Amino acid sequence: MTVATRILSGFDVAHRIDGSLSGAVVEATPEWAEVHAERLPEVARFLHDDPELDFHYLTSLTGVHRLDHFEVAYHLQSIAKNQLGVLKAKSWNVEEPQLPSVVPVWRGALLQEREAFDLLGIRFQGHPDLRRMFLWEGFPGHPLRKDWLGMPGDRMSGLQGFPGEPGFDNQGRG
Amino acid sequence: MDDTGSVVAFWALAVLTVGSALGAAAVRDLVRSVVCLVATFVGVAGFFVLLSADFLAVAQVLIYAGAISVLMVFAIMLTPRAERNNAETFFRWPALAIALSLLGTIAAVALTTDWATTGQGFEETASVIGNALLSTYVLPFEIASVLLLAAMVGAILLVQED
Amino acid sequence: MQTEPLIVNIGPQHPSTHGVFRLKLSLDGERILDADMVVGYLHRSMEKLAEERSYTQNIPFTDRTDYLAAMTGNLAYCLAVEKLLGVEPPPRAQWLRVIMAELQRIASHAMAIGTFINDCGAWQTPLMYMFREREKILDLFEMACGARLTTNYMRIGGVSRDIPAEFMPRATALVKELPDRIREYEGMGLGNEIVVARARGIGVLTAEQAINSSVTGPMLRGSGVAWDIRKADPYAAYDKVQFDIPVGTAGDCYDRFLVRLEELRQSTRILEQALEALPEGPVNLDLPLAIRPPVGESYGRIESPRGELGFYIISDGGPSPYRFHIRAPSLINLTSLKEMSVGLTVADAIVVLGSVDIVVGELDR
Amino acid sequence: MEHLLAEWYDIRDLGNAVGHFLTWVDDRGGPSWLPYFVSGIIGVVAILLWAVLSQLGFVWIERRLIGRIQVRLGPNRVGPFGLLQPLADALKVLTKEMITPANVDRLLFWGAPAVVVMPALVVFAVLPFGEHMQLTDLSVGLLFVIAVGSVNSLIVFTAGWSSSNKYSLLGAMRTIAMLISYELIQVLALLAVAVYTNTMRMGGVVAWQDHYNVWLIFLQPLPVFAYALAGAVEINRTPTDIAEAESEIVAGYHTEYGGIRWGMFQVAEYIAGFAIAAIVATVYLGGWTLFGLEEWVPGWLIFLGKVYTYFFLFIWLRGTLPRLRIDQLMGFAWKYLLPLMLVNILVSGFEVLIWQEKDLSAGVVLPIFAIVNAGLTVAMMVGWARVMGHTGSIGEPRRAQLISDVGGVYYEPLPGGRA
Repeated sequence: MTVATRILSGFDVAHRIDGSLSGAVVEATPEWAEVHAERLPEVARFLHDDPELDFHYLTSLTGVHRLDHFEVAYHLQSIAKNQLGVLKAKSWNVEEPQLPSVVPVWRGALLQEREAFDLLGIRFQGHPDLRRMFLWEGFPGHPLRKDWLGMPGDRMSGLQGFPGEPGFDNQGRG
Repeated sequence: MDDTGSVVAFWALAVLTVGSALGAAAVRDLVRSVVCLVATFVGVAGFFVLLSADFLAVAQVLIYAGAISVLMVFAIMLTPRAERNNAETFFRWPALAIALSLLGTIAAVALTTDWATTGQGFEETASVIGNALLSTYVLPFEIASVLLLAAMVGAILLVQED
Repeated sequence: MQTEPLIVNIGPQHPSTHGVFRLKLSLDGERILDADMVVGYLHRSMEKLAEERSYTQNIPFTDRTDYLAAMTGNLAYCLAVEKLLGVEPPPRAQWLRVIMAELQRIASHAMAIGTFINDCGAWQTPLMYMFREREKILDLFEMACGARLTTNYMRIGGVSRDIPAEFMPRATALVKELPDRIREYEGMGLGNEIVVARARGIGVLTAEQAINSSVTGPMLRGSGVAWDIRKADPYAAYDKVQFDIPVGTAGDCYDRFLVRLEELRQSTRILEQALEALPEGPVNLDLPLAIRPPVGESYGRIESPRGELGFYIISDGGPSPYRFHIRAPSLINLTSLKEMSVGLTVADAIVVLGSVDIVVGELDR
Repeated sequence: MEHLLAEWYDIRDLGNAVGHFLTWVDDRGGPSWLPYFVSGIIGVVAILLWAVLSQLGFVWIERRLIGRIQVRLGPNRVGPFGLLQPLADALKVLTKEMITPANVDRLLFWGAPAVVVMPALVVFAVLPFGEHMQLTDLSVGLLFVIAVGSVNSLIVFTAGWSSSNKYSLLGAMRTIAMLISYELIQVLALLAVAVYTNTMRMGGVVAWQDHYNVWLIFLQPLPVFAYALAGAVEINRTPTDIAEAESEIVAGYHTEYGGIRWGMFQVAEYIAGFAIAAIVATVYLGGWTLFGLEEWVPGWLIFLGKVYTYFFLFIWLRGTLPRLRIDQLMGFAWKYLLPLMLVNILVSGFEVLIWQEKDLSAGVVLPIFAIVNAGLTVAMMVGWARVMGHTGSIGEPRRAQLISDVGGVYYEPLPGGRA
């Protein structure tokens, strides 16, 4: 009786995007489809308006610091068709990562992009009100970056192992 | 006005009324000025009580201390930048001149009028005033109400947008 | 006439902000020209802290995000990690999760309804009635896990311990008396002309705006969108219970309030079935505390009392999450705060804020 | 026997006792003003004492009662049944620090709480607590109580304005706005009473009700309602505590006050509440009379019974109802109550005119008027509400729709597009 949300594979989403906007997709995996950052606005608009994908609802927007690049994951939901897809976009500028804002398409990104800007320093171009949210203006750096307050020996945050394991030295991962 | 109580009350009220009236004119803060004005009104109401005009006294408090001062308070609140310390303005001397001439007029009238006293004590004045307003003075009374109506319509027209 | 807007800060310390939250209103008299919010007073950088701790150690954090619904916070996180590990908890654990989540929903909604009527200006009375039932639910939680507020009950692969023997009779008795209580609440709210007058037509969010602004939970349903993760993407044992989605039509504060009231009833319905269906068996997979999930990412989401609570977890194969992101419904529901409150009066803004039902712990994390 | 009866009369009517005392003072000789002076002092002290004691009592009653309404216990730790709680509260308030914020207008900030109790107390001067138990039977008593009430609101405004706080300022603005609206309603309500009783003396109003053996509440149902509402607005209690709406503007005009200054506002609010209750009891509920029972029961006890019963209503409302929005309350005054009150005055005048012109007997005419007025009140209230667009109850229990499938959209805008 009950139907679970259909998780669209990245290939399906990528295929659909490619059909209309050729060249926008960078990579597709079973889990997500990655698009070119500069083509993000038109892809977003397409995904929003496409009758088959019907992604009217932006569930979640997450920024991730991947050391050599920043990526933003968009979890997109279709309410009428009950399907979920994941879109990703990357910025390779490590110092000043920039991505186009999707607020014009999904207003729900308003606070989530502000959050990503605040904690990761991703600048969303076209965001109407990009300010810090949780931290105050003038806070040094963006704390969710792995290299925030660079620890000695270029160590980064995160556990290296569990206590009792060989090689456990209670230091950050490098 | 002969017994000690009345005399004491008269002077106390006189000090309150004149003092707060001066305050209302001299104080720079607008809200304080209004508060002084309210005190003046209350003092005047006290005079009415001394004159056995209890209806007038209560009406004075109700209308002047209650309504008129509220109107002024509204005016202050609606005025942008109603600052606490108002600078002196150009109107200082003209205002003084007008006030003095008004004082002169009132004083002249008060001195030249032959005040008739009934000689009776305390009595209910409300019904007397009511009867007078709706018989002898019905025309001025109605004219006053028409005037108020006109003012009301005018106010509505003035604040109406577009 | 030229006037200057009056800027009024509602909060950070204010009776109606339900925590440390600041609403900055520009007023023309009593009318709102602009509304802005300032958050972060309760920011504890949970997402950063979680990157420093093992997967199991992160469970207590999820109590402290939405401290009025700790059980659902636990559940969402455990769900995300289980997806990452590819494990499925035993059936008894699944049903216990449903029971706890629904009890938590009733407790949380009771608070929301009580504070909402409080924000409409009632003098604490509805809140006190709501506390009566909430207290009993918290007692049940204490029985199950020893804590009332920060339960820390769910575990990756099940729940921390089985419920004691006294739990079932107490829970059954509570579920039996709940319909009467809910009728009482409805009498307090639905039949109250002042609540209707204060909340009807206030803070309207159309279905389209609601979807586009990513609002969730009772707000989305209040705007007439039949969307509930429990039904759309069933987790735990929700695919085995019967319930309906209450949906408003007008998208105003009153409809959100109606939806919450009706959800109390639906939760009772689910509880009846779940208490009936609770199977015997183990309550935990007994996974080791030290987990190293495979490289990958997962998005686990549930319907918390405030809406879609999601945990997006990226694993790099190490002992702690590489990225731990909370999709906080309290925060995202505020996206449309400005649209909802501009043009209304100060008193209405409080009602709108009350109808959003924020929890600052989750808002700021 | 004779002696005992005299003593009973003294207890029954404390005014007589005072009268005897004054005669005794007069008999000793001394200046002519001395008895007046002594009676004034006795009256003032008695009223003050009564007000303070009643307040202490009612603080306890209110807290226990609200506790009862809110399914909790209420104060029960200080003294038996928490009876000493008001004293503890008073002590706490007295010993707290009085904070004066930096930017306030000090003179007005300090002055407002100092005088705020005065208007509420002065009202009692014209109210008869029993036969001969009235400080002064002012010939314009009905107007006097309204005039004094308006002064009260001005003091509240001064407090709010001088605090230099935006919440206080909003509270002050609201106070003033509501003062204007509801003072008018009060005047119109009491005006209808004056039309009926042909006097504005409080004593005269009570005597009229006693003489015709009818309470004015039966003849004037609409003004009673209007006056009760206006009174509730004036004393800032829920559902009309808009000027100090806790959930919106923290505490309104007294946000910045602490310690005994805040205490003065609370005292003033309470005493003003008693004043409103006393006015309603006097004007509409027959004052110290109770259909002849005042021969056997002390009149002041009857009066206090009525006052306290009415005050209980305030507590009940406070424990039950949410707050209205200011524009709703103002709209109710101007669009709804005002026209009805004007019609009511016309009707009252017409009735009195018929009664006097035709020289009808009161026993026949008053029951008819009572029925006519009650019917008219209901008809007018319902009819005017319909004209204003409220057809039936707006609170008919609507429920959320129950949907069993996800994904659908059931949004429909509200009819009339209220937003």
